[in-house]
Amino acid sequence: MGLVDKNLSLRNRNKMLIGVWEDEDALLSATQAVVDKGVHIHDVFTPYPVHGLDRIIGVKRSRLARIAFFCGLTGLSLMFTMIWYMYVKDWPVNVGNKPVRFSPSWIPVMFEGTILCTAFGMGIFFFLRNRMLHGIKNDLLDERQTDDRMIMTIETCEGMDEKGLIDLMKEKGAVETREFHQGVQTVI
Amino acid sequence: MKLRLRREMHWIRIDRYYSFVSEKESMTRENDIADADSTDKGEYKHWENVSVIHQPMMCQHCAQAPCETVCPVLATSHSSEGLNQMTYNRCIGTKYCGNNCPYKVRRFNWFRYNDNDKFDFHFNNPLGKMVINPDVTVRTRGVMEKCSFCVQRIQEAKLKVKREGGNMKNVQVETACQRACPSNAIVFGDLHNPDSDISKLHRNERAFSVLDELNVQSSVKYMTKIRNTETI
Amino acid sequence: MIHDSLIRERLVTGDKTAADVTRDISRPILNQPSSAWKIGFTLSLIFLGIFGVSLFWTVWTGIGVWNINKSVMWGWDITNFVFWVGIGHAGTLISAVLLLFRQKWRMSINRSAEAMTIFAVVCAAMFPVFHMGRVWVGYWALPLPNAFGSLWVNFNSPLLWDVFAISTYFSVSLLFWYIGMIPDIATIRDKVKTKTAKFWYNFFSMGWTGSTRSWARYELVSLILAGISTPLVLSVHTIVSADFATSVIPGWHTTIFPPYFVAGAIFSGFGMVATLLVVARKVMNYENYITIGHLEAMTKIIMVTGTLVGIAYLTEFFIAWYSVVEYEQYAFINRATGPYWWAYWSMMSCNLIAPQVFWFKWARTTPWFIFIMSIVVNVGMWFERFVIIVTSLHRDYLPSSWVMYSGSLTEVGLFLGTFGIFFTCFFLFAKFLPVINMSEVKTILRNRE
Amino acid sequence: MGHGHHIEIKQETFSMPSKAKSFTMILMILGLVLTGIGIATIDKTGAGHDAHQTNTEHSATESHEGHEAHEGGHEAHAESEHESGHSADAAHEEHSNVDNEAFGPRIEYHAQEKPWTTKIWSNLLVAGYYFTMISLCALFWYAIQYAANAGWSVTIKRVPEAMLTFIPIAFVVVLIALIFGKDNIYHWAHYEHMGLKPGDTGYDKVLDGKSGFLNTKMLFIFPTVLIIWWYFLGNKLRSLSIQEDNGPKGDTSFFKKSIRFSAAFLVTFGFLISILAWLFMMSVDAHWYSTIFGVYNFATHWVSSIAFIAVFVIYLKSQGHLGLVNKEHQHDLGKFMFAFTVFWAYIWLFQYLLIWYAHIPEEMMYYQIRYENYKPFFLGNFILNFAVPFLFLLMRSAKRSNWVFPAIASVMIIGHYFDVWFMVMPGVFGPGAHIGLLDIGVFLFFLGLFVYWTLNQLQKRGLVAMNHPFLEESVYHDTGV
Repeated sequence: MGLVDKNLSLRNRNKMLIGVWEDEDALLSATQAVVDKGVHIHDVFTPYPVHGLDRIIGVKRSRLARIAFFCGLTGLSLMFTMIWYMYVKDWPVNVGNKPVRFSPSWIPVMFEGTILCTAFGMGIFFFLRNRMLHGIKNDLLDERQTDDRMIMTIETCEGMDEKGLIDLMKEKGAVETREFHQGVQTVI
Repeated sequence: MKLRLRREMHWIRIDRYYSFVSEKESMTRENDIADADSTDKGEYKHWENVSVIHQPMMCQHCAQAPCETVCPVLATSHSSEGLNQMTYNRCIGTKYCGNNCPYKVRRFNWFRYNDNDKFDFHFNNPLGKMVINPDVTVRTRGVMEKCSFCVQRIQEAKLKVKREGGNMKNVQVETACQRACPSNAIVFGDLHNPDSDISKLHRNERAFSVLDELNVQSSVKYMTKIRNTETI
Repeated sequence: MIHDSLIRERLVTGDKTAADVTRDISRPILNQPSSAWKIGFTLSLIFLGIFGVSLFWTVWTGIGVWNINKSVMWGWDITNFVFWVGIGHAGTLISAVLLLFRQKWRMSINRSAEAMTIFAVVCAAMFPVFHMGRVWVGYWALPLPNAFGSLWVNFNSPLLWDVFAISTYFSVSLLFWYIGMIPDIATIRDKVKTKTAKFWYNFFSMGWTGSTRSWARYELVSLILAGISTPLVLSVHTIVSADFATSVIPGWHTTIFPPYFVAGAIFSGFGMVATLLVVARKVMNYENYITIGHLEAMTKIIMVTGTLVGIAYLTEFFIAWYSVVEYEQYAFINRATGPYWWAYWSMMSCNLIAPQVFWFKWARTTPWFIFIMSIVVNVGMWFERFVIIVTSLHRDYLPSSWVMYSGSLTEVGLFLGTFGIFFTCFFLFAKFLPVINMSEVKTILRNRE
Repeated sequence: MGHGHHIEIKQETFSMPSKAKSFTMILMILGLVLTGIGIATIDKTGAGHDAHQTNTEHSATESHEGHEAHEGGHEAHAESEHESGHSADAAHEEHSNVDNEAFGPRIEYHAQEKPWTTKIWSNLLVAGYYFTMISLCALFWYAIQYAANAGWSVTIKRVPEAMLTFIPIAFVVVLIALIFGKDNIYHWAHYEHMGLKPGDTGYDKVLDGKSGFLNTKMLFIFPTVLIIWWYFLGNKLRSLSIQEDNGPKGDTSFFKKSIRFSAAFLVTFGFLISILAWLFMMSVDAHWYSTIFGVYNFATHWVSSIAFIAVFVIYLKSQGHLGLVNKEHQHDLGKFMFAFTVFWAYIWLFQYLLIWYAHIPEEMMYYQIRYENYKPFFLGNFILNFAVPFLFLLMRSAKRSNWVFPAIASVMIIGHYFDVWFMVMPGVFGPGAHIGLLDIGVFLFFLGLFVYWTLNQLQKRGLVAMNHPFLEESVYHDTGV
């Protein structure tokens, strides 16, 4: 898998079916119903995090935690090496007879460096994975998807019962259903 | 003006400690003297037999100097000769060392004294500047300074030995305060040499360090004063 | 499905829908600034001017224009530094610790508290920088190769730890604040009309669409950032306390300083959050979002941390007596009864005694009273730092160096001026960015089924 | 988890399986046997100990100068040797005996004869103090959940409720240890009997100055009053809890009362808990002081108390009880443990760092003796109580595991017991103390007793707090990760 999450791009995709909801519980039961039919949900766009949604549509657990751990480890060793080089190797200076070797007074600086690397390392990967890079234009399906509307997208494929899915969405409380093809949306 | 703000600029100050016979057992508390003063109604009976001890206080060149550890830029450090040295051109003036000195002997250059009309000690004209000791750096504004044990004289002696040969053991370096003291109360020398005068004096039973209980291991020792009196 | 207990108070009142939240919170951004905002902003600019003048005078003439002297070499400068750093702790604490403990009441206040953190850290950083005698070479405190050969920095120095701690804290808080704000910036992006505004909000939203995948990562990253910010918050004030606690000066060298400073920082930080929010909720009509319940929760934390700080004061005092070291004993007796007794007792009454009124429900739920108390807390915490720094230095080991100290006009000006920095930033923030975390507040709207 | 589907809430009762009974019995018997062997093998002449002590204190004081500083000096010197023949510590040599005078009296006074039974009493003190604080911290945990309006923990609240009943038993053990052993454990208590006045030989200004606090009356009366008061509040909370269970459904009056009693407990606990640490632990090294010591003690016991709660919860779960508790609760307990492990390490590190840094003799002495003579202990303490739990609990899977998590918790329980042991023994015995069969036996015995007692208490009421207003919240608790 590449560094950037390609699922997030809406370019070069088949026709998409779009359902719009305004109620969180209705959306949850709708996604569950669609998944139960064995249809893969491409994504759901929501104005706020809806708990449980990621599990229903089968988003894998993010590995950012592990990345953060390794960034932290890198930070720790970098800081240790830096202090060791500057303070022991390159130019040891006798201050107040403090030992010129690892001592408790190294710990604060090492700690801060660890935190800094963890935070920014993870932050960078977060932006990369989320396709949040400048110059990349992400498609907005609805101006209100950052306000109060929740949008489910299903990428169509051969032999998909599109009509049945649209009906299911409507039945499960979708306020609107649309079709999205080559950058054009049509209400159906 | 500067004195009122308590900004004396000297590397060595003379602390005076008074002791006198009192009805009270000790006069160590802050208001004891004032109290005694107010109770004896101008008769000054408390002030008979006041004796004074002078204690010249300058940088003690501690082996475990609390000032050195706290400087972020290593502007004050320990020399291999045991001197607590101050690097003026590295100092950024956090004043942390001054705070952390238990003897309060570090002094700060609050202004650019050497070029300032308000501090008219003739340092701001070419003639006056000729009086300044050429062996000592003129400190700029915003740096810390303190007694250096006349490091310029030590260096001079070392260079002389290097140039002319001989042994440092036989060279007597005199600090400025030592030279100025008419009663030879100040002795300076090499502690590393067990036969030097200073080493002998350090081993003397009268020798003590100030604030010994802090374990800063100062290089300066004082001799207890001996008086020929009946009561202490 | 929300299973909150029925006896819990509503966190957002007024039956708001998600659309209401967007409308209410983006109103100040989409509309012209109110007259209250204009007046406040002008006042802040005046204070900013005071800061500029005082700073120029200090740097131009030398820090001799301050009244610090041969024994009290730190005065208002470091007092103000610790004061502002302390205030800068509540924000990250509210977002981080309360996120970890899943205290949902943090959601309405964390954004402004984090903003406050960042501005307060900026104010704080002014002092250790400009208290340097030669500020133009201040960059020597960074581990850079330099003109003297590669003479590096002193990793033993608590001031150097500060350099690392404050910069890390500032940048990580900024990252935390920014990542948390991205979805809201995207909301604003989709609401603004003008082209310039659209461009900038689009730029900073980084193309956020609200995909479930993004949200999953967003939540995980928030949690991890909260997890690492918590020890970071602790470490920052711990290191600030180490500036004092590592020394040998009686009254400074006390092992309880790290946790006690952290408790004090939370205390003063919540004091400042309360000051700001009591006013902001009124002026910006956010009473439905920042409810009395929120204020009550904050006052409880103020009371608890104030008491913790008080316990530390008493512990220090007791152990000073217990140590039977005359310097220690003298330092503490001198604090309480010496020439600076007024500072000590201001500190005691503002920090330990005053917050105890929050045992009463009335005190916890009356906004104007909370406002007054929050000011009292801020004053008390300033005095705490003044007491620690000045009274410890003015009489330490050798009586020949005992001095008195009082701040000069320039020092007062610098202190007042930092309020200019702080409020200028805060007013700009309130105008251009959503003061309440919209996306999070939307998750707790329907807490009644 | 827990989304969308309904969970049935019903009462459960626990009865101790015979396996648990025999396990705790075996622990206790093994403990007693080891203690017996330990006692039998102690050198009862006592002479050996004394010689040790005297030497120790001498060496400890003499090396106040700072062994580390010298070391540092040497290294710095080694690095800069080419520069000059002089060394940075040339000056030190002059000072090698500086402090002997200042600390003279202490040395003489430490040479007191210590009978061989001291070992038993000091071990009882360690065990009694540890378990008193563990049960007190369980009460603290219980109270703080009320004070913070926490919902998630309701399903496991019966566990700390059972643990806190051990307070009086453990405290009686402390009292026994003090009654029989105080003169030999605490040198100030021994000094108190000597009744020395200023000017007498052996007069110790420091101990005399502390006698307003360090005296026998204080040692017994103050802690006893505190424990009675706290146990009263704990009992009150327990009875409110059972009343709530039996009371009418939806009645929140017991809940509200519990908040008030919790607040009363927390305030008094916060203000006064350090006094126990000062009187029982810090005064072992009577000349030494550290303001953070109370916090340090609290951190130690608080984290081990959480570890105990975790172990009990997972045990009950493994026996098919606590059906309402799921991985989410366990995960949160793990996070608590992780957080307070870091907190403990933070306090531990900074007490050491600040004393190491300032290098003042009267503070150094505590670490001097512990660092020089007990290096494996000193580092082991940090590894066992910080490094191991930190690395494991960082992982999500470890916090949710059914065996890694309780294993780590057990490591911490043992580690922190010996943390307390380490506060006491070097102070009492100088460098001569070591972990023998006696020390292990006493620990095992009280561990068995504590576990037995808690499980027994758990049988006495239902495991689910049926009427608690936050029960539903807790049942559907979701950590979100």
